[in-house]
Amino acid sequence: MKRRAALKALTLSAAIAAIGFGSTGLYAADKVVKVGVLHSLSGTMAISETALKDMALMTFDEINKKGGVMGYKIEPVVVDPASNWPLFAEKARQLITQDKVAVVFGCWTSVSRKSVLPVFEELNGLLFYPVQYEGEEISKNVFYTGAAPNQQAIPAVEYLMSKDGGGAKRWVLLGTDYVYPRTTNKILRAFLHSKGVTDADIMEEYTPFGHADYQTIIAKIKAFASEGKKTAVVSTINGDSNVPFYKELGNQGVKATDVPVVAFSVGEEELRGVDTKPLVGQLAAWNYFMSIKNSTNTAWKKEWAAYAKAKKLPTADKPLTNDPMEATYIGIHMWKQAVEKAKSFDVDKVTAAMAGQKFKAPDGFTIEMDAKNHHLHKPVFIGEVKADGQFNVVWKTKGPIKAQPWSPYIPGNDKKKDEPALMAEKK
Amino acid sequence: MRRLYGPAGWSAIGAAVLVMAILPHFLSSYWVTLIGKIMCYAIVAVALDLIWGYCGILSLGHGLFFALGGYAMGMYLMRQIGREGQYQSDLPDFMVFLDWKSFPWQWWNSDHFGWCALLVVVVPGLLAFAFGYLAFRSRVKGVYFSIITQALTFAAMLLFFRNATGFGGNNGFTDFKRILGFTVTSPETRAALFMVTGATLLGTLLLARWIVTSKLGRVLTAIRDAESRASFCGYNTVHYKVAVFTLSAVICGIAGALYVPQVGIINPSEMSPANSIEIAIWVAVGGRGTLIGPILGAGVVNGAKSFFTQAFPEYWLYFLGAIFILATLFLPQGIAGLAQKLGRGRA
Amino acid sequence: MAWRWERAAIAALLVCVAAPAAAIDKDAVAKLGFGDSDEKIAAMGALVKEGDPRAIEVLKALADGNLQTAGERVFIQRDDDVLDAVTGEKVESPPEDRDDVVANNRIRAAVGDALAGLRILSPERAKRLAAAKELTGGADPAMLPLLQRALAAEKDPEIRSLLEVATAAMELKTGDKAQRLAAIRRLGASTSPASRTMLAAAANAPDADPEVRAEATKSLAAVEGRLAWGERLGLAFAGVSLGSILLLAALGLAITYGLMGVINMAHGELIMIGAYTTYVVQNLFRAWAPGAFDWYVLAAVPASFAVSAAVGMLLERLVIRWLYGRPLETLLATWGISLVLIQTVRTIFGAQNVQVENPAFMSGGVQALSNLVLPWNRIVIIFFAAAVLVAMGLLLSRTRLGLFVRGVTQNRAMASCVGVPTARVDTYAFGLGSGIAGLAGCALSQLGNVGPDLGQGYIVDSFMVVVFGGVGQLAGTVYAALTLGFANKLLEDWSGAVIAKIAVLVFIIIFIQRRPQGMFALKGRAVEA
Amino acid sequence: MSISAAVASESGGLGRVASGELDTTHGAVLYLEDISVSFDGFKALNRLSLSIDVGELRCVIGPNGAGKTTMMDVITGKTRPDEGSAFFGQTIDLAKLTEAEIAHAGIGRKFQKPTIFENHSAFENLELAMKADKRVRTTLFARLSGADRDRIAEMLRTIRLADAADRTAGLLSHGQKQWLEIGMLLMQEPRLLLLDEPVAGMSDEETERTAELFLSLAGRHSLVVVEHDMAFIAKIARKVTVLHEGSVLAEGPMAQVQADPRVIEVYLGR
Repeated sequence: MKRRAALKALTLSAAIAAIGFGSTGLYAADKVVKVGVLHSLSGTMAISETALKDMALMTFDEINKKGGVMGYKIEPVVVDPASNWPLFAEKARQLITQDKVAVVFGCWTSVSRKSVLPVFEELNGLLFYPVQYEGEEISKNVFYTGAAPNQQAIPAVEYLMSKDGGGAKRWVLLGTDYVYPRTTNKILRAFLHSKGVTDADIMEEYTPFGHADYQTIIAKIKAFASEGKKTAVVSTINGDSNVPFYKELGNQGVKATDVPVVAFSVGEEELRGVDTKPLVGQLAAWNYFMSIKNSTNTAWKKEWAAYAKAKKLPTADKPLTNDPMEATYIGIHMWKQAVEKAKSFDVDKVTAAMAGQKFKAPDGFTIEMDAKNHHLHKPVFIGEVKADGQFNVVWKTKGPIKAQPWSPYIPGNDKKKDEPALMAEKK
Repeated sequence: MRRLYGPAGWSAIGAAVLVMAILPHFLSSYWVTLIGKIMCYAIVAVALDLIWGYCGILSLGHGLFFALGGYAMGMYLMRQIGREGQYQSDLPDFMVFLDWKSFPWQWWNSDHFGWCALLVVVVPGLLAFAFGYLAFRSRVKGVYFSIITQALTFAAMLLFFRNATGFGGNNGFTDFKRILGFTVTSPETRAALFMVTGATLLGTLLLARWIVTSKLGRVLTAIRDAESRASFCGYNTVHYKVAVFTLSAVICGIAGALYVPQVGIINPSEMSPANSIEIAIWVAVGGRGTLIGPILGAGVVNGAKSFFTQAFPEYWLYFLGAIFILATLFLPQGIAGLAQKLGRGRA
Repeated sequence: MAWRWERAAIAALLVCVAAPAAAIDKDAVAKLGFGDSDEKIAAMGALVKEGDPRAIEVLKALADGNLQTAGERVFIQRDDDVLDAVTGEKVESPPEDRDDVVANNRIRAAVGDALAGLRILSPERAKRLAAAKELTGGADPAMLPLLQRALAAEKDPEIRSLLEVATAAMELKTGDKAQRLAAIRRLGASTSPASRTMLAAAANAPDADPEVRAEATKSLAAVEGRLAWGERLGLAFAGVSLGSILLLAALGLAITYGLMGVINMAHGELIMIGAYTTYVVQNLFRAWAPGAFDWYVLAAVPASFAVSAAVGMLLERLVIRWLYGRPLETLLATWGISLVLIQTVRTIFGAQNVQVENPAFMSGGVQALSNLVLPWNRIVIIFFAAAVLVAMGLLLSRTRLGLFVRGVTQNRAMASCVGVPTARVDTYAFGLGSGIAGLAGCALSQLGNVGPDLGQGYIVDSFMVVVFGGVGQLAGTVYAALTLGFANKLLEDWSGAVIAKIAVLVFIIIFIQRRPQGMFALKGRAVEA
Repeated sequence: MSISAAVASESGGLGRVASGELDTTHGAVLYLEDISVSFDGFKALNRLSLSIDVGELRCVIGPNGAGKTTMMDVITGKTRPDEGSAFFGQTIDLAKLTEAEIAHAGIGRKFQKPTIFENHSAFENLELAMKADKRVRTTLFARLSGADRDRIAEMLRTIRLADAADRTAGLLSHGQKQWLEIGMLLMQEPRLLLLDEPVAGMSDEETERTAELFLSLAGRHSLVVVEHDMAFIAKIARKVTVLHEGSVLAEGPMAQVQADPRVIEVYLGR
């Protein structure tokens, strides 16, 4: 029954489009498929999410230029959930039930994802979530194109323990006080224990949202670092607080060679607001860096710069790409491939077709959607900040590694199945 | 002298009841949840109007009472998930991540609907009573009161952000499955919640109407207009203010409790000062000191928000901002007061 | 390995005398270019051994990420031209596909040490000092003999003390028991956090013999005693700094709200506008006067004042003007205004943060104590806040405008009777408050991120400060800002940032219950309201 | 709701004071003894002592800043004295009561600037002022009895607002507002009325009537009238108290006080 609904929706939207876009002769039958973009364009998260919205639109243009999806022209439906979590749920419902979109690309914070998740499961919608997160979740209605902890946090810590990383023995786990940092740090603590680090050598510190004064914290870190062993800081500070944190770090003369700081939510975009000269050598772990050298990435960056200029985006003078943008780009393309494989926009068919999709990504690898767990196999890069705000890749995995949404470092996860619990079969 | 409502009023209410009963069966789940949500907001707006419009106390902390009610209900809904969470544990998932082995004290008895329903009323009530009593006794008035209520809700928000507080940190509660054994997502449950909300809204309206038309209502207005005269007349203004403030908070709590199962999430952002200010704005736009006004206000502002965020995602804030500015400038009496407003000059 | 460094040093000495510009070890350079970290570090040693000044150049190039490879060859990028790393000659038409040689922290640290090793004997004091500082971080024990020689040769007391720590550190690692005890005592006399690190290590080393450990523990206590002071002072400074920021953020509000009674919810956005103005001014300087870039701040101060003031006056004329005497409605209107302002900025500058760079004289910090660095930008802002405060005080107490403002705010009707142009005074007063908010924005841009939501983070705090200090009491605002700054920092040190913030808010709430008129309540004859 | 119940029980205090009979066995309704109040150094009241007899009509005069209003604030509990004691009758220590309780005990006050409930009709103003159990819950359920309506109607006639009963008080003339306020005081059936410049802004004719009203009230109530309008004082005055710099300068019949050189000095000396 769902399927018929979907198809009806399709013909309907196609009809509407036929009226709307009668003139564009590009598409034989002017067939149109609506897709939703659910990113905050206002409120606190706009800082990060606006770029993803633009990237999604760029990718749609690109696909449409190449003849669309199965000959259907993509018609984006952009809404602004305004960093307001209940509004996310409302908008998701609207996209699926009112606009009848075939798929939704969106969300950044875990709470926004958790807020829309029940909606997608109830209405059997399809969501592509492009941001690294704490794991501990697999939904049959969601594809996670960002990193799970084992594709970001753990390798970063391993690197810092290695000789090249400086052989850190003491650890400061610093984060904004909410779920992603707490969970990540919990996983890391378990991991560190497994490597024989004692609790005495781990300091965990949290700051409130939008914290802007890091004097005390950095003083604490300096004191902690001067107590015997090589110390490294693992930062899960939330986007907005990073600028004051790094400015303070630089001005207090904490050098990466003494106390390296590795961050999981600081990329090119976040550093846009910072003078990076004092931060040279500080690290970040991602599955993509703008500075990666390969033809795909070069082409992609060119495309983005051109798009930004064409659309007169405010950031056009300094167009940046980053990991979540890449994840968005990959997600959209994989969806396209899956649709074409399934020869249908039907959610269940597309979901099935997603398994094992491959795509040559800007990170230089041909990455693959896991056959079961809805997460991508991604390569991991460790980058060191350069004076120009870009990253030097100082370490990378040999190839893509499989995501472990259920971290083995959380008790009880060993029992969990590495695929969606098909609980949404109620109706 | 003053009846609760004239025949016209009553028939309107009757009509409303009818619509409430029929509507949900014809609307898509989107509209049902959206309207349900807005009705919850409308209840809050009426509650705020009761103290602001009639007693001249502007609370910028009503989002807190709303959220507290929501959390109380949320606890129950979390318990109703049972073992269907990601971890098939009796504990809610977030407790499992933090590997807590048992429920913290706040969760005592939270698997009983009755208990949570009690909390919905008592927690906001007690907080409002204690806070109000202290504040009014020491004659904290006007803007001062507004600002410390803002501080209160802000502090509460930070507190609830902490995972250690035991309410799921900034993710709050979500992914509810059942309420009183019924599936939250089933159309029937939705319809039921919708009707209950509608009924509560009407109930609130009538209660408020009854209060403001009673002598109590006149005393409240008297306190608003000339507090010291009122106390020289022998009215203990502190008690009056505390009573109405508490009542208003309780109503907010109930609204919150109805809100959570319909939107499917409760988290600390409901306590952010911005949300509480918005509540005040619904009332102002709709018309202070009228009871229908705030309902209109909540409807118009949220309706506009839902529409604009869809139609003009890039520019909707301009529209919303403009509405607020123009409403305060040209409709001091709000939409409801528009009629009388005509012809009167600026203050 | 030890001999390597000695030779290096001697060679380096020779170099300083007469530098024959010659090609350097080809394979070493190749290793630098293509080897893994271990090979690179080995190669470094080899190059240093040759002691050629060009070795220094190559190493610096490596550390700064200017070393590049193409095919088999290694190049140095210097500004626009490309040199051959081996010969040092300029390369005409270098290959386009040059890859940067990646230097990670470990390499950078090693290069730092190596260069320091070469420079420690340099005739220039500055270079030696820098090198000595570098080395106290705990360098390769192999350098010990070199350092001892340097120490013997060194006259300058400051450098000597640094070197003593450095040598002591190494002896602690390598020397025999007697040396180690001596080393420990010397470290005990120093004040550097580095020596604390090493003593701690020694004190907790399981294998070391009890005597050494006892000694280490003793010295450690001594050092920590001295360091504790640095930490206390640091805390105090942090308090003052936060206080000064709160003060700046709240001063403008103290006028618009405190004196004029406008609940200005757009105050935060006026701050934000000030910050963006600073950003624009910065960009203008970068574009038109890159030479004078460091001084853009001086231009930004008046600019941000002017812009925010202008916006403020505009708002006053268009909106707030009509709402006097209806404070709670100004709240709603200004809230609407703030939404519009935020979105406007978002549309113009984008939702992302923009980069405001500290000018050279405001970046970095001053080493007040061995373990206490006071960042320049914070120091500057403290003085800036004081200056703004004084200026505002004078403006209000000495000038005609100030007189009018006070007159109007005390008794509007009477003021207008005696011929004060109240309407214009309102506009100016509001402009003044907004302008000061702009200044705050200019200051904040030097500390944190500049984005559309900048103001939202400060609005609540600002109101807390004004109310806590007592509305209409400028002095109160000052005391409130400092008190809250200190309270926040003390609590934060003791209970963590989140609890600290909550505690401060609760404290304010309770305080207002006790003294509804704020810290500086003026008791007055009860007047009928 | 448990809460409003709590409030109600809280407010039990009011009822008690209200019901307590005023003990005026020694003939005096109000004693002020050595009252001092100072605001940031400035002594508004300086060891002020004063006593008002039952049924007396006392006029209090004095230059601005003499402490007249502050005295009233002290009596009505708006300001707490730094030193000294204020007793209502023999037993009720005003320093211990809230404004509302004092009002219940039987002291009514009229402010310099007429303060009435602008958005209520004249009728409602009186209704609100009328002596009754003024606790929250009882107020919620309160209904006007026939008798109450008659009393209000009568009062409206007394203060000559019968035809303006349903007019919004805010729209009344200044004089009418003054009268309405006086009416509200009387509805409280106070033992003692404090009247701060009652005839300010009244037409001569209204002033005339006010004088008559006060004279008629004296005896049933005790009145303390603060006024600048000497003509008015002369009309009604029996005993006059002159305040100066926070304490009593002179006291006695009008003629005597007017003759008093110190008083003349105070009024004309500067």
